[in-house]
Amino acid sequence: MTVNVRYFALLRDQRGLESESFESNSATVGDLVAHLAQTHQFSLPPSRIRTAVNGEFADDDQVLVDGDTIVLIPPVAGG
Amino acid sequence: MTVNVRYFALLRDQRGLESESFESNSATVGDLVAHLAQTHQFSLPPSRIRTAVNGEFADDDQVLVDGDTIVLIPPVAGG
Amino acid sequence: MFKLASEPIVSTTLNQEGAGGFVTFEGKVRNQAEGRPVNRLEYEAYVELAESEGRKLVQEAIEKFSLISAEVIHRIGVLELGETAVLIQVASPHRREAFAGCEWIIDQLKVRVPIWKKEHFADGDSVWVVPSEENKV
Amino acid sequence: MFKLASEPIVSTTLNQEGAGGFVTFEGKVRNQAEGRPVNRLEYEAYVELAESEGRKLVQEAIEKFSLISAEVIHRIGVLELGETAVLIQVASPHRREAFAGCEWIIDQLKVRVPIWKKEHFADGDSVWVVPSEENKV
Repeated sequence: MTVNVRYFALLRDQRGLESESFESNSATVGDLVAHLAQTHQFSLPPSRIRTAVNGEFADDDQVLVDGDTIVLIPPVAGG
Repeated sequence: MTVNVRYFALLRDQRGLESESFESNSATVGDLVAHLAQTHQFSLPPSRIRTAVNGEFADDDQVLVDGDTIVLIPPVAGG
Repeated sequence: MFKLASEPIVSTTLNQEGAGGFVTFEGKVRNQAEGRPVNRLEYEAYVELAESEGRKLVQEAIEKFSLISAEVIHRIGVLELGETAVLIQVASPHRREAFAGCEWIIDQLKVRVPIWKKEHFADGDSVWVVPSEENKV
Repeated sequence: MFKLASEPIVSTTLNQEGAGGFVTFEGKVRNQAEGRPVNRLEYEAYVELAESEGRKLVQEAIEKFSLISAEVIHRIGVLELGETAVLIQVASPHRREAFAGCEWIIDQLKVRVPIWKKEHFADGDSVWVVPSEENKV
């Protein structure tokens, strides 16, 4: 299936791009994050990366569906 | 001895004047307040009336001196 | 800074070097008191002692909460609905101290500073507010 | 109201019918972070989710603290020293709820709303701030 991934802040810098689409065989959001963290050597452990799928916060065990847009959210620091 | 007394807010209304000077034989500030509260039928018990003598907060047992200016302070309600 | 003002209070923005957290409290005249319609308020102060006690408590707040600055302006005289009766502005390096310091100042002001409030009700009655006895320093 | 703004924030005074206590928090850009001189900050947001999560938390605050109103504006983009990064204005009938509600909003904003901060240090280095792991919801 095809997934679209968006990166913000620290993770965008470490990935070197803002978004990408690719074929994935990750079953869940958590699997995808673990895969990306390892592939791109993120400085953050997957446990510290939250996600949104199609515009809503998601849990790690959410099952991925073809065409999903997954946003990787590093620890927030507003205010 | 002569004392000068100033009244504020509720106590000024109940006394009917802002300040007065008179001869007093009250030994302490507390005695004077008790005397005034009774004489003028204040709606507040003396225990709820604070005082300042010559511009500083005073305790009930402060000894009065000829020429003192005593300010009667009803419960404050700023803010 | 502690000031009594007989003209309307205009709030300004503090900008203190090194300060990150700014907390402002404004107390305004409400249209009712315990459910009874109010037309206006009247504040009276024992000016000399209100100013010295006010300055003292501001200084205490600065030390107690490590504030960079704290400023208080309290209106006296007659205030219409919606007017600001008291403005407290506090700056500190971090937000916790700014919130705690600002709230401490208004709490202390209400029990320590010789200022009195008269409520003028819509029905023509007017009453000096006497806080219940628990509200002590 | 929750708004992201890429232009400087101008604080206005709320005046809500029936409100007596108004508490404002302003977070401004400090000239240092943990002792290290800072030249400017940069804020980035995942705009869609920051706005929906921000509106949600403002609504939660209004209900939790019985506020009459609560408004939040957060800057994004590059901010110079002394500029306001976040402005929170809360109105309630009484002051306790206004203080508690305002502080709750900034606490929640810092852990829930997808906004990130990059510190640009005086020595030319720049770093995305990653709060320590205890700072959770």
